[in-house]
Amino acid sequence: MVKLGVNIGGLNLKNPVLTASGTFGYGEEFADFIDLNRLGGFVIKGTTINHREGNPYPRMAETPSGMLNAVGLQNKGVDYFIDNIYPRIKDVDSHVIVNVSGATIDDYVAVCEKLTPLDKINAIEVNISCPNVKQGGMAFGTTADGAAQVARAVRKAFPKTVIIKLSPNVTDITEIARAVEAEGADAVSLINTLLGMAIDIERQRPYLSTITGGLSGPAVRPVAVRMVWQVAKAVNIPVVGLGGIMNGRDAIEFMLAGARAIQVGTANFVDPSVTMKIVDYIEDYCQRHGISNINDIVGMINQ
Amino acid sequence: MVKLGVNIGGLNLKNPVLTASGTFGYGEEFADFIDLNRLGGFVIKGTTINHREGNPYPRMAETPSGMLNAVGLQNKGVDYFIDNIYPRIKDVDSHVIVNVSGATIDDYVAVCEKLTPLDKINAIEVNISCPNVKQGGMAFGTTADGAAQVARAVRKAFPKTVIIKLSPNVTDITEIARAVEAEGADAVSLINTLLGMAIDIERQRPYLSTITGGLSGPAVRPVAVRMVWQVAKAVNIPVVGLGGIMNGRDAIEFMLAGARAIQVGTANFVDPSVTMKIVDYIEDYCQRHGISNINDIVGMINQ
Amino acid sequence: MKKYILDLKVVENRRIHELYTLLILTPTDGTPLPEMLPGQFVQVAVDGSKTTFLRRPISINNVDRDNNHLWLLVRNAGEGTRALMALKADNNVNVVLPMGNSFSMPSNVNDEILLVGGGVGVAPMLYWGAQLKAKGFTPQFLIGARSAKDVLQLEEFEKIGKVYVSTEDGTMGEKGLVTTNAVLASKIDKIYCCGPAPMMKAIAKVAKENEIVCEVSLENMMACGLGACLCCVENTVKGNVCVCTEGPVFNINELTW
Amino acid sequence: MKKYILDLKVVENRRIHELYTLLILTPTDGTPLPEMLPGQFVQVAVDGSKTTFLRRPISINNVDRDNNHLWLLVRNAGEGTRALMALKADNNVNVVLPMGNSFSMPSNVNDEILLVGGGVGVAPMLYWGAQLKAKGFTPQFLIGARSAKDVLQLEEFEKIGKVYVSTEDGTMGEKGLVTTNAVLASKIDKIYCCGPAPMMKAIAKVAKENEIVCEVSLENMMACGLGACLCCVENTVKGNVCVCTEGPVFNINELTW
Repeated sequence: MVKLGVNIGGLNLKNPVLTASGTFGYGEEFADFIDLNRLGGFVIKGTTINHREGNPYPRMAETPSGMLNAVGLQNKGVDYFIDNIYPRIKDVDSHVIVNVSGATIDDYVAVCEKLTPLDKINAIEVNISCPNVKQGGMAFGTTADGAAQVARAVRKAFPKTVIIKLSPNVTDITEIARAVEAEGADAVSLINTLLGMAIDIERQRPYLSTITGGLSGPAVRPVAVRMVWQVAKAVNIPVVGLGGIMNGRDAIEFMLAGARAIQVGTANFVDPSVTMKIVDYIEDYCQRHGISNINDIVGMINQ
Repeated sequence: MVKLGVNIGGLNLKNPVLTASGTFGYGEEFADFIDLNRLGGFVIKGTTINHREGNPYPRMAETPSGMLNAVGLQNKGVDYFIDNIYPRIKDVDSHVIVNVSGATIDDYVAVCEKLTPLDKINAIEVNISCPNVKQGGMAFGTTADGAAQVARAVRKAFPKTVIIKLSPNVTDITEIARAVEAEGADAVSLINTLLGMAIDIERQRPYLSTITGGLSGPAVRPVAVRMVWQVAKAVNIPVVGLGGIMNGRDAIEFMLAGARAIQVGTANFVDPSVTMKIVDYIEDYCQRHGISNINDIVGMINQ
Repeated sequence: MKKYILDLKVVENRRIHELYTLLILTPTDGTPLPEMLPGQFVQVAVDGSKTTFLRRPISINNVDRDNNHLWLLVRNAGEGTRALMALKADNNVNVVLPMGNSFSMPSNVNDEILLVGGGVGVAPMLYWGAQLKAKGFTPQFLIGARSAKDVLQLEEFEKIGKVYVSTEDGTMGEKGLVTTNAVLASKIDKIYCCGPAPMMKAIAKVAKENEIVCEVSLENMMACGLGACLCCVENTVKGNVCVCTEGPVFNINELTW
Repeated sequence: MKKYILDLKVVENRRIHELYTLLILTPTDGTPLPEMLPGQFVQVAVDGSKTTFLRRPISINNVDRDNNHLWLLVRNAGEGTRALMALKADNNVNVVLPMGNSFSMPSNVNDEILLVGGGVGVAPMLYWGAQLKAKGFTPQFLIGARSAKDVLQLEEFEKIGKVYVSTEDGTMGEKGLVTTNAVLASKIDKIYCCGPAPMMKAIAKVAKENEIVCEVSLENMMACGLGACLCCVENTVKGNVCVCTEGPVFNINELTW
């Protein structure tokens, strides 16, 4: 028996496989394909204090081994989540992590305060790296000061596990990671999407209504693995790795680089059952390599 | 007849198609496949003041729609180039642009001074963004101050066209571009490779001897197009676009985003004749769209 | 409705047009195809294309229960669909199905029902027409195309009901766009429409002017097809909603056209 | 030597082993294959694999001039080569050829010449053996494999010269590694070797100890195959050199083994 449990800043996950915010809805959308109870946890989509319509269509463009999106945090607001979604998903035997977004520090705090009383929500992921909103979002995530401000505020406002989701669109991601660690963040997750763009050359205009959008998918994986490796060496808090994980091999790659847990994002679009295959692969990999505890492979390439 | 000529900081190119440094050797390697005289120009590989052995093997890993490399500026030094390579390529009816690299400002200056007397070398591309060398390289390219220092020095040392090659591994590439423009750079080229990493999960070690390397190929194209678009709006000097251009469509995409010329890099490995196809495609595209001068499409999506 | 991930085998790839092919698929393991409603679509995985990453949403053209066959009409719309068009008999494809909502059943069997399809937009109308006929309705069809050769599956439609055709060059039926076809001047109670956006908007205008109930099937670009990614949204009177789950079928009154 | 980019058609995909296939190719336009030397390789474009981006370097196994056929022995080494193994007769592949240097011709027809191949490393030895024989030499072969079933193209080699075999499990020839094969105790003037790095290094050691001239063919990972990318370098007595242009064949005295 391989021990697959990992601890992310106080949160005990039955296995290291999470889903990435914005790629898994509220989990329910995937219930026909997978057993949600077999996930380490799932991160539900970016939640803001107020309802947001998001950006106009078109919001998506396919690129080589990837996709650009510019959803812009469309969601019905935290109250709608609490009243309508939470009751439906609160009995899942897995962790539900809410991704929290805001345009101002006060917004982040307000959402945190509303989430704190919910028994099932034992962790939040704080999005300081959304490339698709004008205010807040990535603006906070591209300077150590901005990131620290958000981390400090949510640390006070949410007494349970705080994971800060980092932007890759920076010169030195370790600086941002250290800044949020210093403010008491329990963990960091990375990477959010790379800012990208694609043009329809026949119509001579960008594919996205917002011109630029966030690049995800296996195309970005080498960048994500590199940043996870850098950050894992730079901080003492756990690192949750994501960015182009398509299968179990990729999940292991992130863990060897230093991720204690991983998130599956865009791959859910391609194969809605992929998370179960990844859980199985990880167990099989450990058995094949004589590893009795998954924690033993975290950061193994540095040994 | 479509006018395909473009001017890059004083350098008149017969068409906008260049090749990227480090992907085209000294041009001769491709002479069996293409007519070098039909290129706008070609950028020869990173040249340093002294011979460099580069990094140990393995230096390459394939990734989804891309590849990582960690060559580390292997070259025989500028004197060897001048004595042995230059005489063989100086009669080509196309522009030869030398990519100049250095670990110190003095290194850059020394190479520039040696290249200045060469009649055929009317432009240099200054590499302040190589991710695969310990000193210099990307260190200069990730701060506006560092980039400005190099630009200032080479501007004094080389009286002909100076193109500065920018690193994408930064928070704000427009800041770097403006800094080198202010120091008198004639043009900028972007993007160099994204810093990435890949791990052999069965051997539990990185594929590259240097752990991290530079990611190129179509995977990075959305990031490159975005940065070209940002920089073209931010500076008044011409922008040379590169990053994952695989075919004529991709070349047009960069030009619509604001590039006045483009470089073909990794695609040369996949199809050694691809540059000729791109030249043909660009002409055909202009005819199809009723464009009589290629310069008219530069930055067209902003109109 | 429960969704499934199935491996289907290509029974036949029937190249019915230069730009269109009819893929006839059946489960590799022989199990009966799950319930699927007219107007729904499937998400087809694409192998063999370096540039295609996401699944391709394809309308359900027909479900042939007698043979346990799923029909997909595929248009050459890029590298992904070209890879699908290149499939050969006995190749396997992985499909997620069924996705989205469906056309709403008319209440009165005496209603005059017109199914309008343009280009590959005829695809859902075949399955929907067959279902309507089976339920005792008398659907009529209006097909728009550039030229006679572009009128797809005409024989199949004629088996179900009366077919009106408009071609831009007049080589079949009336010359002109579907919106000027004489059938639209007759009494119609309900229109179902699928085709290029300009055509659907023009039909919606006709329907509104004549107070005809009208449903259209949208083809916004999609990633997940499951309502998770929020990429395929249409701006409706309720705000941005996912075409993949709230649609693809919308009553025109829900849209902001 | 001039290099060409050619479209070749698959004449036959002969699956000779669970992990190896023999692709027999011919130019689609019927023109004669260009000059190619033993030890050279070709760069094969890979379609139909989402994860494969670069060409795959494959040794020239044989050039059958009578039939204008190029033989490539392909080993299942990952997704790229798997896509090549899945090619079917009449499929086309795009190939750049010929790449790299070649084995050097021995000077004396009476030299005792041993060609050593391990695994897919036997590939270049077939073409080289045939050329040597044609020039009046008497090449002998030493083939190493895990088991009898893994000894590739034995019949082809036996047509050219005497074949010695070492298998790890002893199911054919001598039991053990090639380095312990009795033939190495006989008088040998020149060894040509291709196979896994540990095998080549072991053979190089034997050659050095016995002062036998020895050339090995390296298989470093490559991108361009043209000497442009500098990825496939081997550390030699001259420093880092490209295996794709300065090699793949090296005299062991040039290497730092």
